[in-house]
Amino acid sequence: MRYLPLTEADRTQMRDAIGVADIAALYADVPSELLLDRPLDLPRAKSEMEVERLLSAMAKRNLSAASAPFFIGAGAYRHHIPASVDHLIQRSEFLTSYTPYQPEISQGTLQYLFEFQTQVAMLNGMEIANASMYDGSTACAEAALMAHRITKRRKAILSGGLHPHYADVLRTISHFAGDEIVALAPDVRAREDITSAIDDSVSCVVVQTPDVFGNLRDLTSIAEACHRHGALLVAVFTEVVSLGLLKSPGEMGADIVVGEGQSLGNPLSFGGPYLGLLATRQSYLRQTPGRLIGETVDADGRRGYVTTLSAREQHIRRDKATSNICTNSNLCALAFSIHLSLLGEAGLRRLARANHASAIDLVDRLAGVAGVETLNESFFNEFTLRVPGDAARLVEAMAEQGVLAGVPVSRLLPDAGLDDLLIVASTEVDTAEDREAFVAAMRGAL
Amino acid sequence: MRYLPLTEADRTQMRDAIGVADIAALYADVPSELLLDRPLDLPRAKSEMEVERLLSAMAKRNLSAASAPFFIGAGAYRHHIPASVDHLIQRSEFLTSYTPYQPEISQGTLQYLFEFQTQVAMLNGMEIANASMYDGSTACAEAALMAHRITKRRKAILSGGLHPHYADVLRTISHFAGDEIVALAPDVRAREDITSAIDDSVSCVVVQTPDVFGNLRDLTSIAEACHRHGALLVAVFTEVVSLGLLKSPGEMGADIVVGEGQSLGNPLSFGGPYLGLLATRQSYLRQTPGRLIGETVDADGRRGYVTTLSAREQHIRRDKATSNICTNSNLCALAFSIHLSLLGEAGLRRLARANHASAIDLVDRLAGVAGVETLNESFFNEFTLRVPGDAARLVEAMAEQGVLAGVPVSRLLPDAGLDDLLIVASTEVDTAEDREAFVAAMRGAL
Amino acid sequence: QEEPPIFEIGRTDTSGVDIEEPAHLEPRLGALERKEPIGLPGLSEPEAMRHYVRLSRKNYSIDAGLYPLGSCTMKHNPRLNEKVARLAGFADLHPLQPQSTAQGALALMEELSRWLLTLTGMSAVALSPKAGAHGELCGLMAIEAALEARGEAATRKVVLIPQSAHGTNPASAALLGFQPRVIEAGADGVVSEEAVARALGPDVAAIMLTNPNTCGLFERNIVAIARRVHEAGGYFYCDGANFNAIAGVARPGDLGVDAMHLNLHKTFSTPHGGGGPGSGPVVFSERLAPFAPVPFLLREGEALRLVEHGDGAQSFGRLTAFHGQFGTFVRALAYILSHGADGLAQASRDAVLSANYLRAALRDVMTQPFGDRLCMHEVLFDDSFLEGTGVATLDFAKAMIDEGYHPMTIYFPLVVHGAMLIEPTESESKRSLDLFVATLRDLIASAKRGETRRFTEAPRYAPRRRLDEAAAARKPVLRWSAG
Amino acid sequence: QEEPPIFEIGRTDTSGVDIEEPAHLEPRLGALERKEPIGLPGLSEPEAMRHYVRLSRKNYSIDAGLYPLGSCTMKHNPRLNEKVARLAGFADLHPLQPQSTAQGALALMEELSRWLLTLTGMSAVALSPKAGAHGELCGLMAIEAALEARGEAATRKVVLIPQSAHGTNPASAALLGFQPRVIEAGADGVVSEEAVARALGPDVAAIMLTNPNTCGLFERNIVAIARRVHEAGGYFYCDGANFNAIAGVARPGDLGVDAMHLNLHKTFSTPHGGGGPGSGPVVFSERLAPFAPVPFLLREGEALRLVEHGDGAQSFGRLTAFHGQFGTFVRALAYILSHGADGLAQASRDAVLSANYLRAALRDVMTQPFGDRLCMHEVLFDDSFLEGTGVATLDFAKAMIDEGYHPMTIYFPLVVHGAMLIEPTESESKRSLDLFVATLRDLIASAKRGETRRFTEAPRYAPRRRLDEAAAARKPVLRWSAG
Repeated sequence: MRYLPLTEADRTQMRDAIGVADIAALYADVPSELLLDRPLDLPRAKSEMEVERLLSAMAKRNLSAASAPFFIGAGAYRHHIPASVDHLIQRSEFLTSYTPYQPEISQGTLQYLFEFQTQVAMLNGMEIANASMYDGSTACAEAALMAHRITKRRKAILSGGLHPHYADVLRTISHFAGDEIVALAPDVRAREDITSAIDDSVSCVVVQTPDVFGNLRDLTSIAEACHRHGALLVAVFTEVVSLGLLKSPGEMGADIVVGEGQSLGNPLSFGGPYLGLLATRQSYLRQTPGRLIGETVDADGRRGYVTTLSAREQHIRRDKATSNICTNSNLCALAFSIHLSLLGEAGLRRLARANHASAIDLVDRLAGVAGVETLNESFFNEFTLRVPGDAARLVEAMAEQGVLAGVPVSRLLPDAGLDDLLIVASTEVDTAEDREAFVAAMRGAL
Repeated sequence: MRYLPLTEADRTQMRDAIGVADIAALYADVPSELLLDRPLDLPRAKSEMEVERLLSAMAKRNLSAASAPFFIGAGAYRHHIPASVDHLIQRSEFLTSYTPYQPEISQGTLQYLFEFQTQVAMLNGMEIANASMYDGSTACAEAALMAHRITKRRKAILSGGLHPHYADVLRTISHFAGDEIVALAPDVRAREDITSAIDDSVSCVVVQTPDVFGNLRDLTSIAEACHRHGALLVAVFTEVVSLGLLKSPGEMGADIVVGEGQSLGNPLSFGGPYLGLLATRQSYLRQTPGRLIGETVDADGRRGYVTTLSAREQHIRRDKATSNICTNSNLCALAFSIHLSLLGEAGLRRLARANHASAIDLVDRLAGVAGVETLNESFFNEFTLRVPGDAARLVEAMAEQGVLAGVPVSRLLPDAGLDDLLIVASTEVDTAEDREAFVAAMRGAL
Repeated sequence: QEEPPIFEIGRTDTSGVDIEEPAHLEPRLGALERKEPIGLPGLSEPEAMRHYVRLSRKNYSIDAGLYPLGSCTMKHNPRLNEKVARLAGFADLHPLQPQSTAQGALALMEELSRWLLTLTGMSAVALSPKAGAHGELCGLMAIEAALEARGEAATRKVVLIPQSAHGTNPASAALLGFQPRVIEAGADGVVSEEAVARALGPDVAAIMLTNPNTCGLFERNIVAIARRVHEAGGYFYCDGANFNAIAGVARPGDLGVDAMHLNLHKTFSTPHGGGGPGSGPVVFSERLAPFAPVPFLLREGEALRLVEHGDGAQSFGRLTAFHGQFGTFVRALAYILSHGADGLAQASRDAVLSANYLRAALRDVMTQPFGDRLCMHEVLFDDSFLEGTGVATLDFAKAMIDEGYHPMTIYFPLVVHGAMLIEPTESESKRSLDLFVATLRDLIASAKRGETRRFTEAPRYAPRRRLDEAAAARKPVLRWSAG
Repeated sequence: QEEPPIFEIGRTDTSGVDIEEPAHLEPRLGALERKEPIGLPGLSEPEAMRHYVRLSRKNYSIDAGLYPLGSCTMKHNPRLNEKVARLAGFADLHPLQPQSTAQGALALMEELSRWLLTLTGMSAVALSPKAGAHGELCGLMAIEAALEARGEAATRKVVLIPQSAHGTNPASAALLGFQPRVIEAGADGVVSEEAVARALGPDVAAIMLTNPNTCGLFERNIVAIARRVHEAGGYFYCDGANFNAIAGVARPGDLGVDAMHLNLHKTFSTPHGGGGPGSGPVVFSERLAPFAPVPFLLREGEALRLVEHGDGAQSFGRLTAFHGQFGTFVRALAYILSHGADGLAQASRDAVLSANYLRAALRDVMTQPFGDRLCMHEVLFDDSFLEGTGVATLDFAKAMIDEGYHPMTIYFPLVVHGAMLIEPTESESKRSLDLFVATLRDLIASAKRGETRRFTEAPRYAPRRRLDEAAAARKPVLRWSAG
């Protein structure tokens, strides 16, 4: 087997050195009735060529974004990733290293994470950020738990514009942790009155912008209401590119910002791996979950980086830890950070404008389609359509014409009675022809 | 422009430091009438996304081996390349380094070339090898020139089994260098009498095995005849994988062995870049063209490698050089060497057997196709069919059915009257279904 | 050469990405357009390439050397995995596109599930957990959901955890409101049936065990312990971090396990990426299967369907957006198919063989806390052999860096003084193991000779010497700032 | 850590490639089956990965640092080029498959040709030459073919070559039976019209000039020289190695050039790969166009046809199997399209600007052989400034290694004593250039202070110290052997 360097001769020599007659002797501690005495009902080893053939055949059974006009978002976005990003993250020294437990020989990882933390904090207008979480949804859950620790309260209010998956994840963890959730009704047009729900028992309010329906939300008044009641505002985003064009959550008064970072540097990959971003105020440092990288000096006085404040973390603090997270999303964070370094502020702004322009163009083209209504007053690169009939069926029909048209709201909220709503995203990757194909396919399918 | 780091502010500062007012001043030595005063009729800069889109569109207009049952050889062969090979050759330190002029910081390149030389020498049963040429055809021409220098004669005899491109290349260089070529007639069944053409005026005899028609040739008696007349035997191969199963040229008495190394580690890539292999006897060292890497020690006595005997080379010896080659095929040689290291002797033998088995299977399946005759008595992974009618038209017809069937001899030898011959290769990459598809398509097209 | 942070190289008006910008744009952003500068530096592409290549060269990696981190399983990461994960049909696939257009991806998840279930002998799998610790949450949630169904969720709030457990175990339990109760291992390094029996009671929800345990030993009383836990109405959660010792050799399902996470980035080498992404699918026994989270796969004739909502069933809910670390599933399946069942078993055996070979080669110069006995895929030493040398475990580890090695895991498990946990994995050749042994023996001899500074001043040949971690924690600097 | 050769790591029975072997095989090999062992070592995949990763780390590269090799143009190598060259439609395409199934590839070659011809202002292009030196052969063959057509091939056997030329120039000429005749440059570093006029005669076939020349100067008499050569019945071959200074700014065709090779791996960054593969397409003036080698492209309506045989025309024949370095064409075109005509001109200007910036920043401490005058994209210094320091040019270069830099080109061109030829290219940021200047100034100050050992003992911090090249040449060891 090509991955196993030991030869039979090696194995014999090694057994002799150990002083055992056969490999079974090494498993002497395993009760013999537990040792498999027959081959499992599974195939035997395959050549690389054969494995590649099998997996390629599976890949070909999917309609990939690369082969169809593509307009799906709702929490994961297709963007162009510079070739250098993928090249760099495949450097052996990044790809095949472990968590940076030995800082002297992990400065590469530690420095890029320090840079990542700074970028994330800057983007969000916050003081600090951690070194990544699993994804936006789990970061969002961690933010609520963090708010609970800070406020010593246990009740979170969820905006009706929060991505339903994020709300579900919060619901799950709160249920088992014994925390309270107040989830407002789905709020398609960003008209909910969230401030009146806030009182002194509330730990945090969780609001997404752009929300799941694509509406932009001004968080300022919500932040004020939170702070009046001693609650925290948790701001959420799923499209990090929007921060190139939108007021930062920090500017609007958020206390904790969490979001999905996939849009920069990371492919769609059918849902993962992605990376969660979490930024907050310096004063909440010690309640922040996840890994933190800090600057320091080495014995020669040279600047260097280390994992710091690990007294918060599970491997030291065990059942008193701020979270149980250990492995996070480093390599995704690296991809994010490289992509953002390449963009820089000027490039990010241009990218955001290109996205916004794409979406505007599509909205304008759709204005000519009878029976279809765009619900949004404001949006970034995503918006919600009301269509005649069932949006899920429409999407299937358009897929048959080779257009991947968006996410029916019923896919996220099956019981909300919003079956005629379709969430549509348009990014810099679409061409005008793609958008025209969308319109044509929709006309054809209606 | 994303590849250019200088900003306008930088440029201004730099001009100031130089003391010129504008960039035109830096081109003061260029006669002003030669400076382009208008934009060329060419497009402006494009984003990475746009370039990728354009080139992908071009790529999609080709019927790639990945998307069709594939049986083309005749000097370039499709084999499975382990993913690790391509990963490794893209390491920045291999991909983006220059010719190893500074050995202290080029040991990576120098050591792999030293290993490559050894592998090539071993494979061919020869004493030494150089660090690669452009490809098999140019290596073949260099071998003839080398033989001329060694024998101080200027006449080469070319077997009728030599790849016609190789013969053409030799013909071109010989014409301009004033050397003589005696090219035997195309020898489809390996029945030519080459020994009787050898006399004391002959510098070398150039024989390919497996020959271009796929026949295997025993070189032993030709070598003896050469040596009787003070001539050298230049052995040629285009399919290096065959050496895993066949007697080495060295064993059969060759004096210089040249061949194409593409089959190991290098994709088809529509004809290049490939790599030429050249191995010979230690005694011909100083007449060997191209770069040679030698082992030595550094100032601390540690083993190390350097470019050596460069007194033969053009940058020192100028018009007295053994060749004019400078840039060669290092990265292709690296791919070759990694692939061969991964295979090892055991793997290479298995690979060769798998190729041979594929070809046998196809020959046997074709036995059932009326009107089609396999001409070879022996073969490795390639053979020649006599088909009813025009082979080129047959190939086009089979391509329309999505099968890439082989090379019509008329493509290589348009005037030889061999229009009913088709050269077919089958490697480890073909499946039994592919071979069945070949047979079916041929039946359909006949 | 030093490599400064991007903030000292880049400029806000430089960019390494060319984007055709829209000619004119009338924003539809309400009043929410950003007016303030962000401050993000940009690098041209050559500057970025050089920055990250240089940073990378300050890292150790499995590609460049042995990575003997016990409990972390740093094995060879095949590049085939990276290649197939990048196929457009996988990488360029949206989690919410119509399932009819993603049947290949669902088939891949089904095939991976089949392997994981067969290898573990379990009944159901949740693919969505994002890492081992996330899998622990998943498993404990299923346990709590099962207790709820039995009406015992309020009374069973204790989880038994051995002292030697990974920190994630108590952290996960505490996060869900369980009280961890420590159980001690015996002098032989494993947990006895009696110790478990003593700790069991009507308040116990579950036991969390790692097997093989973090001392490198197989918990040989496992079957009896599982029986006791089950009899007492509890569940058995197995931390799968050490599955690399027994994959294809023994099945956790046969041991009585009710839930176990598998670290695809360890056992199935997907790879670790400097700290992630991981992937921690959880397998369940029949008893817990009904409570598994959404999404899960259903086969409906020829078609596969991913069930994304509870549909009124007993599923405990959703753990994360979308369907888990799909890119990691592709890599893991490539790894698994490449090995086959035979290769996976051989890999486990080689891992155990290699650990024992190191043990045999070092036992005369290093000390083992539980006596000289067979280990599984990792071998645990303690620091007794350094006694009187003035060299601490940490110093010894740092000295290994100067010899070109990543240190082993140190000071873990906590139950052993000056623990040194070595896991060579099946990826090392005998030649590599022999060189490693020779290096360790040389270092030990050096320590015994009193060459203390070789250790206390180490590392000297690394990109950095020892870093002041205390200062970093005292006054945390977590982001770059000018000046 | 030392990394031994594969022959000391691998074994003949180990393999890192799994191949399903045919069950039974009745060979049809005549009597030519191999019986003897070959001796080739095999490595498992993890062993191979580690071997080559470790070797790579002993190399310098443009990705990791400035590579100021004059006349070699080591610029940024975009990864986009590598990505597109690997598209299945390009990488998995056979050179002899029906042309009807490869129209995309032919279109790519046509598009590249259009760019090369427009940028150079020439009439025809031969894409097949495999490297710069191969391009020289190609160009000289076309010249000889043209002379044959004129019936003057036998009489015109001299090629004029300046002393400062690349070694490939005389070598290429000699290979084809030409006699190189040296022409001297003037005190201003360029060739004068008179010097050429003096050397011209009825025996002259051609002149080979590099422009900008290898002293970093533009041959400003070029138009007059070309006219003189043409009047004398000769042709003008231009070595295109230095096209990076003028691409998009001036066209060789306007200078009177008849043939010129372009180094795609230099000017168009495809990249150099540690010594190749290169690619050396040759552009021709109208006068030489008919003699261009096969294959060449013809457009026939919608379809493109690659003419692979002379078809009785004046083509001088075939230079190599197949159609040239196609993979390199893809990379070059990606590079060219990315820049556009505007970007290519800007790149040339930046390259010239950067070289002059270095010149300005160093002119007070280093010495220029032809006085302090503008240079093109590379700046030439001589060793006068080291006089009396005991530091030779070679020592100075080796000391740069210890500062983390690849040395510049030294001892070339041969016409300048202790030449140091620096080409920063357009890929370096001002910050990078400033650091380089600071380092050189520090070294120069050190040399003047008499810190000779810093130079003569350099490099000390490289993977190797100076290697014994004399011993290597005296008793060549060109392959590994046991013992």
